[in-house]
Amino acid sequence: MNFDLTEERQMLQDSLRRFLRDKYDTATRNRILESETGFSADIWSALAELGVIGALFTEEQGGFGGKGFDLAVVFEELGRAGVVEPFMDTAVLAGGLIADLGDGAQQEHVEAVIGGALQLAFAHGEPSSRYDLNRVQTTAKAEGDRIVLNGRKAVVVNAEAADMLVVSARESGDVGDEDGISLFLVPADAKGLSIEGYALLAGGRAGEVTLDEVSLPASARLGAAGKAYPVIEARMAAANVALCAETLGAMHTACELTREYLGTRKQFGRAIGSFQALAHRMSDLLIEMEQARSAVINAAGHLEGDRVGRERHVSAAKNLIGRVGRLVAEDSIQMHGGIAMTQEYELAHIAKRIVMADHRFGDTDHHLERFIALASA
Amino acid sequence: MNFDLTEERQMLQDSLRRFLRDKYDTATRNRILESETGFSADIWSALAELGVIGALFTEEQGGFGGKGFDLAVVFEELGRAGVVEPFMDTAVLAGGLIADLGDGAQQEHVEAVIGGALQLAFAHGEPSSRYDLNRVQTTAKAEGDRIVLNGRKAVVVNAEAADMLVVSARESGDVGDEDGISLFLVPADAKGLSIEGYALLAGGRAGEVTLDEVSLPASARLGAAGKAYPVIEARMAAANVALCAETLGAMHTACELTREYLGTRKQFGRAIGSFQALAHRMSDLLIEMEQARSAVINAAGHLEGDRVGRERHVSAAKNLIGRVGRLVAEDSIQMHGGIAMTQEYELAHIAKRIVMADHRFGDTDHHLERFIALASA
Amino acid sequence: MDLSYSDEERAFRDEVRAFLDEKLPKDLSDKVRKGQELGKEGHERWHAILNAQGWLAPNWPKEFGGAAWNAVQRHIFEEEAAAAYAPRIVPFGLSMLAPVLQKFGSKEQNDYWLPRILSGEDWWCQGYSEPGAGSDLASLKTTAVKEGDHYIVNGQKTWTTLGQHANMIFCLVRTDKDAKKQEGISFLLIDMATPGIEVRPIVLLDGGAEVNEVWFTDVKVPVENLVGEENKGWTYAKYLLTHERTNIAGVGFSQAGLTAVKRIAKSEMAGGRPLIENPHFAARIAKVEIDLMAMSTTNLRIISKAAAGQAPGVESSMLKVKGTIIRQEINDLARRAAGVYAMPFASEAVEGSNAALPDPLAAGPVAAQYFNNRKLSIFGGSNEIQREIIAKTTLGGAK
Amino acid sequence: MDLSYSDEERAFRDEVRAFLDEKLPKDLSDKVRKGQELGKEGHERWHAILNAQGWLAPNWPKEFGGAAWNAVQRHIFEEEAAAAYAPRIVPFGLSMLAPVLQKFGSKEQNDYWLPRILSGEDWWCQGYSEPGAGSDLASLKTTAVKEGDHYIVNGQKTWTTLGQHANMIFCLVRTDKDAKKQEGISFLLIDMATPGIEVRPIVLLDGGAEVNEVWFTDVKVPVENLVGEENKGWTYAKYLLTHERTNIAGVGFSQAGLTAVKRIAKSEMAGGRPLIENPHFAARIAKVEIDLMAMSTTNLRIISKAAAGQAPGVESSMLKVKGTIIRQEINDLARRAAGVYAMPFASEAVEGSNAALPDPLAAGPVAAQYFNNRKLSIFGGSNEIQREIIAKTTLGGAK
Repeated sequence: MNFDLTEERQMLQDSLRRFLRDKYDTATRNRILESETGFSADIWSALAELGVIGALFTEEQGGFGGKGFDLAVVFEELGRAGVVEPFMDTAVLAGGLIADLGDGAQQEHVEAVIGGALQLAFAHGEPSSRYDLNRVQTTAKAEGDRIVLNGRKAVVVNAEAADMLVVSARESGDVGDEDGISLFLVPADAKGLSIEGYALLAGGRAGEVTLDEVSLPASARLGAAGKAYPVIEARMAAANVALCAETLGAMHTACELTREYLGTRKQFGRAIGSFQALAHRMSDLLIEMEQARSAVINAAGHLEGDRVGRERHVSAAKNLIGRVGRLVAEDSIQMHGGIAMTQEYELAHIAKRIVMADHRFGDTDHHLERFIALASA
Repeated sequence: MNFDLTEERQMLQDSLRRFLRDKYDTATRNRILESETGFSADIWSALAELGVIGALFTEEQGGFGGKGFDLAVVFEELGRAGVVEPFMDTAVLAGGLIADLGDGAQQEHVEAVIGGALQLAFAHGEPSSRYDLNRVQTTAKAEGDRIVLNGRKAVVVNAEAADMLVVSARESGDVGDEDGISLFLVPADAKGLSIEGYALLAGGRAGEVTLDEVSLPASARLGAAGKAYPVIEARMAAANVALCAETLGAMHTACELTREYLGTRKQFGRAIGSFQALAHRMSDLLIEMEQARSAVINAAGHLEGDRVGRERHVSAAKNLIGRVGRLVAEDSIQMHGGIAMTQEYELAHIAKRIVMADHRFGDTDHHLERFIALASA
Repeated sequence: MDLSYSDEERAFRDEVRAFLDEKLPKDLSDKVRKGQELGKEGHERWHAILNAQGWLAPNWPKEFGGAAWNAVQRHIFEEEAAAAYAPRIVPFGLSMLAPVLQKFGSKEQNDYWLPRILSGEDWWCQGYSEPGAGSDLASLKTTAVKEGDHYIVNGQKTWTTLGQHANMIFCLVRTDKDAKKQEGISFLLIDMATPGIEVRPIVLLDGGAEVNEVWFTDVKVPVENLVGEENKGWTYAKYLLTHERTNIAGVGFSQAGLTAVKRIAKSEMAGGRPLIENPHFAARIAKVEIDLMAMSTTNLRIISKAAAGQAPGVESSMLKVKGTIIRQEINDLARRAAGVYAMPFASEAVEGSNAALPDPLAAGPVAAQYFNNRKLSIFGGSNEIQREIIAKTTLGGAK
Repeated sequence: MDLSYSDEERAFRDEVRAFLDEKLPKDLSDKVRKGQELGKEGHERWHAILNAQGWLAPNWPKEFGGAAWNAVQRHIFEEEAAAAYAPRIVPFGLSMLAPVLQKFGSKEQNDYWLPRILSGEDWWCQGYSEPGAGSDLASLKTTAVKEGDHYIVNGQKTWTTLGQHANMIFCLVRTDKDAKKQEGISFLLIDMATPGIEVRPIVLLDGGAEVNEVWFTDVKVPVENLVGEENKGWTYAKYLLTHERTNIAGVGFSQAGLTAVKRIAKSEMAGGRPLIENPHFAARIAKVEIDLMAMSTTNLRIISKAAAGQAPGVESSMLKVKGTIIRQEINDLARRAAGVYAMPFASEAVEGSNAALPDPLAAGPVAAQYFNNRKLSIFGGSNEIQREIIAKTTLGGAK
């Protein structure tokens, strides 16, 4: 048992933290948020060059990391700085699924992702699936040697910028079945694929993706027909480790901003941090931060383990981070007062990242239910 | 709409409060708690004479009250003083059921109850029924013109002191059916009835009641055969209004003790109430006390209304009082520190009354579920 | 004790319902239901309709043109108006400035300003907060120096809600620098068109810009615009803050909000069933509904006590704290209920329709509202300040 | 980062399990499982068994006869011991006094007292708290006046846990009345058999009497029983309070407690199903289990940092606060789970069997334990004091 980072991870953490501190301040990010694409191509290239994307893939996949603790280290730093660029979507989700399932030709896309040259999106959730991974109504039907997709995908993050989308569709079974779901690589310019894009509250962009008789060659399928579910579940576990780490990083920033503010802001002739009503709440936040860090460590450390252990720790982490995240976001805003409500103050964005993380990959309640179900399974 | 007490209720409240303040201090009660019977016959008679029991029955039943607000006024005062005498069991529950269902001869017992001359108990819950009112496994079988009871009743409060027990038993149907449950008046000395008695943590005594071939005449049945369930449910609603009011009273005392303690106890050279960490918690308790009072008023005011409205407001009150009660009990102890943990300090008993109220007539979660079920019904 | 409405109260409720049914414009209630901004015109239209009915100023005495409703009537109106998605009444002139004028202003001031508030000729905003002051309101720095028959005002106000629509602002200003903090403050009425005033919007974290900074540079204000006595402004400000704050608990808003949460949770599916049937989500709804049922009675108990001539005192702080906790909890539930569809940035919805925005649940901008309403526990005396008031009062200044 | 046990750690765990399996007396683990008091003999028997194994003093250096375990080993032992319902180790001599002696005591004191702690010859109790002091420990009033080769001690200590079994007490006493509060305090070792000492039990709200008041009237204490220097006792006391407090998070107790809650909830029926399947109760269990999983890692992270030579500092306050919150929450769940069978007064169970007490769930005195463990957040530096320490440290004394 050992809680120290390896030397490689420590170096990556240091260089990433330094880069973001120097290049990604509030004003820069607010310009990115207001831009049309919702992300900065320059930042993307620079971070790819720094090895951020490579760290998310294993050596066999062409990277130099890819374990739970690699994801955690990278995303905690991205979260601290409130980075809105779509590393989650291009690399962890869609890129990861291609790496997990792709054949030789498909694997070439992973190389492009690691190099920073390719943008991807994962189109899986649907308007009535909420957080259930198995509820796929989009259909994939064989027509001769082609496969034809029909359906709608909800809130597909990075859809507009993606060169290709990894799309889930049902080849057999009923709407709630785990069996029968396949994944397909769909080029962004495929006929019948349309995207209604919009900005997201916490930064970045997403879109409603409609698949209307999208015809693909059989070679567009990733892995075996109808067998994608367990891979999607495992990939979502990785994505949740990344998201939990990102939120941990954002919470760290929220607490640091609050701690500084309590020490410098004066009211009634004293630093407001000298008032117990605020000081003790700050103590509680710091305690819960330690808990959140432990939950992320537990989830990251079990990501390569057996399914039940992995899913239990992931759901535990997402539930705990969801609870602590709300507390940290709300209390940080409350202890700051009005200033925290303004767009130009760093905390505004950070608080949105924290709270809105609860709306991706299953919320606090969803993962509590999952944790209970896994315990009795 | 009007939130003032009627003159009669105001007078009853005043005289009851005065009596208990004068006659029921911590030392007196601790002597009662340690006595063999667990209650004081003198206090019982004196309070009966004061009209406390009569206030719990309607005029038609021989009393002068019996509405939700009458129960609330009486029990709030009993709760403030931490009274352990079994008014709930003798009067509200068993006495109330006789008044609700009894025929002419049976009604005479109500008169005796009001006069303070009769002790009763309601033997309904069973070892595996938890808080469900419909789970009755005790059986009542006709044998000629006799009825024979068999079964076990759990934690029957006031069983040992009772001259008679009101016992529920199933004449037909399955264990969870509402239909088929009857009530019987069973003399304490009935053959086959045995009681294993014990003290209760929050004062008073209870017993495990075993019914082993207890043979009764048909005239022992209260009301129609198998039709007691709706009457039990309504009676439990009244009992819950009383219990919520009692707990409100106890919470009031806990808050008053804490408020006084915060103002007088000095640490670090200051009254501890001048520390925000405690002062703001006290504020929160006072806010929640107002909410608790409102919940009791809502439940009391709907006790005579339609079933769904009555049960919704009763379950809302029991849930809210359960949540606030825990907060008040725990925070009062915490803000006092060690002194609150000692038997000889008033708060020790009061805190136990508050918390243990959650174990009678359905706890916080039970009533939350009920509230949800009633909303979707 | 009687929890049911009397015949008169029931008749009043029917009258309110009929009025809302007939007179509340559909386009306005639609906007309220969807969480969109009304714009200046929308607010003014609704105010004019209420004024025509004589219901614009429920708290004002009849002599000033008010409805002079009692506590129960006000409660009924607030509940029915919220349920019908009526716009909120912009409070600055009607329920903040007006009571101060009625209590402390001159006859001339009342005769001049009150009718203009009712008619909508003036849109007032509030100049209390300053960047350096926050919860320590009395440490304000904006100065007013008397020169002849004018005050010369210099300084900065902030968090001025809807200041962009206002033509008038009432301000706390410092008229005596040497006095102790709370003394030396005066209460001034200032025309926003006076040279030297600049209004700058503050963009909030939900993308909206409903609050502003207001800058004063050598602004000339006629001395007759002083309310009451010079250097007594703190008394008037406190009166405004603790007295006659209508609807501080926001029960009507919470009830309407909870109805919306249930509507969303009925159409959103989770695990193949409507979310509202999920026991964990149902428990969240039930808990806040139970709290709100109690809050509604707490509110009525307190305001009817106040109406009967008893001072609301510390209770209004209690209503503020618990009322905002409940409202914020309901905002949180709405956000949760919407699931992934809480993620889109709905700021455009604020100003009108946004065809590109997906909203299969018709949930509206629930996440933006959640963030925006964090202000409820900060502005108007933060919940910490309210707790301090409650503690100070009930602990009798333990030292 | 590596969350799995190494081969050595796994081997150590197996060794601990085998030891507990073989050596832990069944009558003692039964009592622990049922929440009953062990009595003096029970504690002494278990201590002797651990001592024979060389495991009684996990934290002590080898030179003093300790096991000198590292953080992971201690964690493993605590977890396994709690799971096996081993009695807790009475900490006063072993993990409170001993580290102070080892750090500040004379060689003679260490040579004399440490072996007696291990052998069980001395049962120590703690004389810190006083009736007027509470959380403000330094305001203590018990005096020790030097007369020749003795101190004369007068005053009163309270909350002296298991003082009824002790033959020795270590005390903080005031040796200089004129010095500032924290100065002028000394650390004395006192034989409980000395004339002038009186021990009176305090009956607690759960009916138990595990704590005592200790009165000192002209008690003569030899000067060689002073630890370290006169008037430096506060330094030693703080060392004791912030350093080397083993198992402050109580993770093992919580894990065993949670197992008990699940057991009760499996046998208790609600609505015709085991309570553990009720979604609301399952959610309560799951939340605390998730918190505890994180706590276990937090605990390990912090103690392994401390073991690596880094000071535990503010983190031990964090462990105390969150650890007690979790333990108390589990006590609350046990009480809830037992339903109506939490009502009987189980104090008699404390001292042994109680045939008349109904307990179809084998839940034990869950309500009494719930009340008794409210002490966890009060004693040993209340959670408010811990929060103050955390705030002071991290906010750097904001003024």
